[in-house]
Amino acid sequence: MTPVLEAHGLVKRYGRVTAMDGADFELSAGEVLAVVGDNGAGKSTLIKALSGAVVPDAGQILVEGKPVRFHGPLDARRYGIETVYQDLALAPALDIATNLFLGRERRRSGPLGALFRRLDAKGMRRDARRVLDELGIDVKSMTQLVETLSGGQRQAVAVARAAAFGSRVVIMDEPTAALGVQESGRVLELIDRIRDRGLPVVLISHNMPHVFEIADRVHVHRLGKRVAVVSPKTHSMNAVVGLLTGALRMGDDGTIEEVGLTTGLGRS
Amino acid sequence: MTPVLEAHGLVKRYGRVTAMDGADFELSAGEVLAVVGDNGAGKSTLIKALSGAVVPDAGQILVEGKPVRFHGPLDARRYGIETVYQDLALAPALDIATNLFLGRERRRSGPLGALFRRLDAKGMRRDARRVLDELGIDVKSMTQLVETLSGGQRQAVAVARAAAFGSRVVIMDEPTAALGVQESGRVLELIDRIRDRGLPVVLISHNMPHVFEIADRVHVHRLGKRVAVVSPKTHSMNAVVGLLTGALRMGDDGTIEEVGLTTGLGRS
Amino acid sequence: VGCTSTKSGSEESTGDGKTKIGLVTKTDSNPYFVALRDAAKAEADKNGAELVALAGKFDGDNDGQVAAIENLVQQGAKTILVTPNNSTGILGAIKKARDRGVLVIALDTETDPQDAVDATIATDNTNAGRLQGQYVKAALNGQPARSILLDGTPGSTVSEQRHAGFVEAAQPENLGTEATNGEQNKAQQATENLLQRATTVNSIYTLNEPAARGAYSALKAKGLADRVVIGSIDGSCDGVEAVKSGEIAVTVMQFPKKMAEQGVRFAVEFAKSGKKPTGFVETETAVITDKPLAGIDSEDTAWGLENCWG
Amino acid sequence: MTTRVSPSEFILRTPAIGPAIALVVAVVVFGLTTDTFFNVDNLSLVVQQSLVIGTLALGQTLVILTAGIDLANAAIAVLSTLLIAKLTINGTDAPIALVVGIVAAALIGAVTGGLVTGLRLPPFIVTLGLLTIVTAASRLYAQGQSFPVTDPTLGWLGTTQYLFGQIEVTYGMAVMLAMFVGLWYALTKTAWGKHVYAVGNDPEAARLSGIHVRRTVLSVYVVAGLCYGIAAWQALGRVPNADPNAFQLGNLDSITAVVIGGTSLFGGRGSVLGTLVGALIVAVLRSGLTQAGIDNLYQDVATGALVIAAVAVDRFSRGRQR
Amino acid sequence: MTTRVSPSEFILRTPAIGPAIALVVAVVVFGLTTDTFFNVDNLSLVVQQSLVIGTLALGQTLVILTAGIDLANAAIAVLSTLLIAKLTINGTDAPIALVVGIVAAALIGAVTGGLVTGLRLPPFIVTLGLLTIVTAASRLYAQGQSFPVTDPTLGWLGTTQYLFGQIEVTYGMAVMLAMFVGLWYALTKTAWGKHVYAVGNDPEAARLSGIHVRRTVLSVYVVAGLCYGIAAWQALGRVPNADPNAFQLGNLDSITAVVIGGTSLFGGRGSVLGTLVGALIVAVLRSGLTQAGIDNLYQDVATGALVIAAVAVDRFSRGRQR
Ligand SMILES: Nc1ncnc2c1ncn2[C@@H]1O[C@H](COP(=O)(O)OP(=O)(O)OP(=O)(O)O)[C@@H](O)[C@H]1O
Ligand SMILES: Nc1ncnc2c1ncn2[C@@H]1O[C@H](COP(=O)(O)OP(=O)(O)OP(=O)(O)O)[C@@H](O)[C@H]1O
Ligand SMILES: OC[C@H]1O[C@](O)(CO)[C@@H](O)[C@@H]1O
Ligand SMILES: [Mg+2]
Ligand SMILES: [Mg+2]
Repeated sequence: MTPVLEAHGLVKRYGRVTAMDGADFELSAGEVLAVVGDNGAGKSTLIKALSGAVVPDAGQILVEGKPVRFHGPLDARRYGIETVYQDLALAPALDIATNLFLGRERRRSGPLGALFRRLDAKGMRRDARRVLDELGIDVKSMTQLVETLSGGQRQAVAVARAAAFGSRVVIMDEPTAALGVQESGRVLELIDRIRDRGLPVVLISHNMPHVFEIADRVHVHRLGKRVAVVSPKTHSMNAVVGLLTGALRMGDDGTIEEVGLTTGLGRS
Repeated sequence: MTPVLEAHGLVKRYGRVTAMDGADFELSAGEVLAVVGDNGAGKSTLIKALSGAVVPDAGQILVEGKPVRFHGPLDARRYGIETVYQDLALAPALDIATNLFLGRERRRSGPLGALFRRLDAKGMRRDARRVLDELGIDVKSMTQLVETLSGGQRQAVAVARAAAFGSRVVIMDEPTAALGVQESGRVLELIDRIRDRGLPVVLISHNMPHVFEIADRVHVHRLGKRVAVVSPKTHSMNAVVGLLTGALRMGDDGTIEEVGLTTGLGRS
Repeated sequence: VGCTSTKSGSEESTGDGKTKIGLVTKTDSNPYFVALRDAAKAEADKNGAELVALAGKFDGDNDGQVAAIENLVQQGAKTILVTPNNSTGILGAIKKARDRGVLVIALDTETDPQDAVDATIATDNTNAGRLQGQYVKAALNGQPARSILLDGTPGSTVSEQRHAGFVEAAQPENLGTEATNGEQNKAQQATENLLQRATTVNSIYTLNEPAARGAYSALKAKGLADRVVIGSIDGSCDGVEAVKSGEIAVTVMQFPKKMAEQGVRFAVEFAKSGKKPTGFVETETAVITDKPLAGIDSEDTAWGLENCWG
Repeated sequence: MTTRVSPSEFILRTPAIGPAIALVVAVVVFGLTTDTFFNVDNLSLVVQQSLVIGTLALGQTLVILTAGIDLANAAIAVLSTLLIAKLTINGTDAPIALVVGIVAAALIGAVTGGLVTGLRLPPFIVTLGLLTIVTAASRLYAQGQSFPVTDPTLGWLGTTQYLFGQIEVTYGMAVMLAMFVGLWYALTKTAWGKHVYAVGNDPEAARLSGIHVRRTVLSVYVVAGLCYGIAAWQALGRVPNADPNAFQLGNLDSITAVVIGGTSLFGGRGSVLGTLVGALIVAVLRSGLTQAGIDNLYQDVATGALVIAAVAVDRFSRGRQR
Repeated sequence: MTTRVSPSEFILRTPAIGPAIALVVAVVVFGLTTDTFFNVDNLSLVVQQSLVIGTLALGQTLVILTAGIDLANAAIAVLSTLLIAKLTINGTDAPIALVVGIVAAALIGAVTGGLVTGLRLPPFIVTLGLLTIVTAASRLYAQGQSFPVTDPTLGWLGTTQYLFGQIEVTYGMAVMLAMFVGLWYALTKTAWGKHVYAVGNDPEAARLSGIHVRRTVLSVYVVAGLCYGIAAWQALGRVPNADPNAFQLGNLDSITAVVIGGTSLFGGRGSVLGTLVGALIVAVLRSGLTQAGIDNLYQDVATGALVIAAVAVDRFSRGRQR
């Protein structure tokens, strides 16, 4: 089966810093793929490339096997790729409901909507309330400005938005970083439900227990590229941590070896 | 022994939202006090009040038993209270070294410094490098602008700053939220070292394993106030989670009871 | 005041051998200076010379005029025609230009002292003010003049001379003087204001027609237009129309085209023979009104419309 | 779920409340200290005096909401008056000339927007450059003349009517009101409006949310250009004479109205209602000080101080919330 | 650890590189297309012509770095020239009059800063109000006069010297250079400078970092006021006449120099070097176009277009990095 979303050899340089250094990526239908890696490994840059927010200097992106070029987030979104960015991408001076539906507002039915393009403000507020309740986030009013929300509340708004609108792929960059125990649990449940709807999910997270609880496969990123893909069923947390720190290495045959041991042997 | 930092009955209202609703707080010398609570419980607001970033509408703050009034972060800092804010409080267009020493720049020795107030840029860069290395954060150059850093790198800068300068109390609002496994570990070690130096640390975190690993006492916050203080030695994670979600309640005698059970009985 | 040229500058000319003449007006928003510029252009074309027209950004922009003169000298203008904003402000730049052998002629406005430039071609501005004053006084039928006086920019000789001429001839009771920079908007505001106090006003002196237009708007808004005699100076076609329709009672026509043409001719002559003109060349004036009064030579607006300058 | 809003929150969330308080204070003070200010026709005059700057300021509000600024707006309106007047004088039907003038203004708006979005240039520089260019173009076009306008269509907005035989209103006021309602609706009730605010508040977040940032900004400059064209029409209604030298301070005046109205120069926060109030405040100050018999230069001093005071009132009325 | 910087990063991190390229392009083009532009004394003149606006723009840069704006700067300088001239005419020693004038400018700066920080008012409104007030004060003070200045101390900055018998320099250039070096040092080598940038970049982060935000902003307005006072001195060196009408567009002109120089109107990013270059670019355009024999109004059109182009060059030279 062709992957839903794949990438080969992505490169992105910022002056002297190389954020992506020939990164590969593959997401299969219906799976939850975790992307893990150290701080600064280039995870966010990778998913920004996949969601059109960053244009890579080199490399190729394919959607269901077909090469695509994303010039902006809108291009990716047209393919049904929906993203929660690590820095959330919310407009602080606008309210929760407006942010949730930003760029995708719903109009009233009837002539008011068709002719006068009037928004269905009430309906959008109602639905915003519903998705936030689902995440167990307690906010007084959907007209509260995002800049007045707590860190976790803000993150919940971003997560709710992606969950509500993704139609082919949902990408989440550390969606639970600011969330409480319960709220994190709800997000994991939500990811589960999205998978049940048949949509694949990309989850970037530093939280290994979460990753191992939910992921079908784990993509390990290090120094700007993918160094391994493992299954949580067959590999331990320690192995994954070893891979992402560089203490372990995955050979071409899929076996994992300690880095110190391979010196001199891995040649030829 | 009088607490190093304490507060009674703090209240802060934003329009209809009551972010603190009579919150109490007590930090003893040399301890690591974890503050836990749901998203929106008012943890950040509490520590903003303790660090002078927010002026409470009512209530009292005491430093080593003496009532104080903080009109701004500088007032708190004069008492040696140093804070990592949840939204980091970094100037994105300035570089790492500048941010680390912002408001506390070091001058050159000799007449260049005394007379011409010339900064010791090299020295500050060197020290910045040192503290970041201690946290295991890999950044190319101390002159990289903060806005070009990854989420975790940014957080590390903020943590490093507080750790380097706190002289009486160090407060950290979710310092590991964006950090990787190893880097989080380093921050916990750092907290340990600060405690070893005799400084008390306030740690806000949603990560229960972290909390239970490091905290001497756990302050549980709920709906704008402190509902319990427990010891990780005597109470389980589940008990703490129960308290912060409201499923459990702590009686005046320190016993924990299920909320459903007490109805009708708790009277008199 | 012949000053032999020492440094280069006047020796140069443009690539195609045309003499370069610079013109620096006060602004290029006042129609008067537009007419002056157009006439100079036409005359330069006729004589195979090249004219570069520059201006300040607003009336009173000494800094802009100084830079304009400097830049013209640099590019090798042999003659600079200038309508100086202010007699003291730009004399340094004029002197520097002359030191480098450039012929500098003042148009429209005298410098103070007059010999700061080689020659001056202008209306006798004191007399123009006097003519305005005489007419206004006569038009008031023996009532003493109670006037508002709308001046130009502070420190400019036109403004001072016209004002002095008017005061001498009309002997007005001064109900208030304001600097208008010769601009309609400022004049309107100034008049609106002065009218707050000057309730007995029966006449308004204006140094030029833009100021007169502003004064009229203010009077009209207060319903005083019929009661007050406005005098002015310039003789633009719009101004003559305003006289015809009774908005202003009289205007003293100037002849900017003649100033420009004469200036360009001097420049061309200088380029050919090196001969510098000197002294004051007066261009004439004409009193334009449709209500001629005894003892005052005047022309009617029909004549005015034939002879107006734009 | 219903959303009830407390009074203090209402103040915080309604950017026009502060300026409105300042306006009421100014009106009351002048009403009490002068005999004439409260005359019905004086009040009407004040409104008429605010029409041109107010209309320019409506366009300016849109631009500022996107974190831009338009220094060329008044110059564009002036060029538009010249076009309209000269075309009419040369025999074009007045309504057609009017449409040409207004469309021309919108086109210049499109050019501005194109430069800002296409080349990603700071709006300040683009519109400053255009200010110089458009002003020069007007002067070249006018050749030192100004053009009286006599056609009734062109002066129509200045036509006075009496409501209840008492209250002097002009069609210009009605047009202004209609524009205000239209823009208020577009900004608060349509997706376009939300996008305008989002783009001004955080352009990167807007981009990541899938908003066509450039298209939105471009559309804002075009709509603003339309406003300037209509301001030209208003100007002909006030003063039936197209003059290349008119409204030289119109750009700053319109920005003043916007800022007094509580809209942030950093974009993303503000309202057209505030702008309307801001334009009225300036007109009230001028008129009130005149009624009080204060001289021009002292009026300037007082206006300067009162403009600052008006904004201070605004800050104070919401400052408590911090 | 040493920090080596690649060329592309250098461009990205040095806000003055883009404008410098634009300046060089402009100079070369005018040098090649006209015979006279490259004359040593013409180049010197261009610098002299940029002194007043350049000095105003240095102060303006500080203000804009804090995310403020100063619309009153030229008006303050003008008032300062009047003070100096009138005091001298009334018998005060010229050096004392000079000091009084400069200190007065700094005091007005302090008032501006006080209003901005004390009442938390937007700088645009405060300085717009002050523009009106200070201009009116100048006119009241001048009573319709302008004041010629003859004292050599007052005109000293305009005095010409020849270096190597060839290159025409004035003391004004030296003063400008000294101011530039001083401000560059203060902004980049001292804590105060870091605070200025931080306050403009993110005032809340600066506050939480323990910077005295208000004190920093206040100090900026005072230093800016000093600059305006020195600009007044420069102005007397250029035009020995104190005139209440002078420099009416000096505020916009100085902002233009700052923005062309690559400093962001949103604060926190920019440099005084850029501003210097920006001021030169404008003077070069004016002079070069004159050398090319272009008339005023067409010059306006060209200047407008070239200002936009200069900034476009800047954007382009760094745009690649995105
Ligand atoms: N605009 C930029 N300019 C310069 N360097 C950049 C820029 N954006 C990212 N980088 C650098 O690229 C590297 C990868 O950043 P990225 O944000 O992708 O890391 P990450 O894996 O998401 O880290 P984290 O877990 O901390 O979020 C980092 O070293 C970062 O400093
Ligand atoms: N400026 C403000 N205006 C209005 N409401 C606010 C403001 N600041 C905070 N709040 C509200 O106060 C409540 C407490 O916020 P706070 O940031 O203290 O929560 P928190 O416990 O830190 O949550 P989190 O774990 O998500 O960071 C939230 O409901 C938030 O929406
Ligand atoms: O502002 C004064 C100027 O105005 C004019 O009268 C033209 O309108 C000129 O003769 C004079 O120099
Ligand atoms: Mg990341
Ligand atoms: Mg928080």
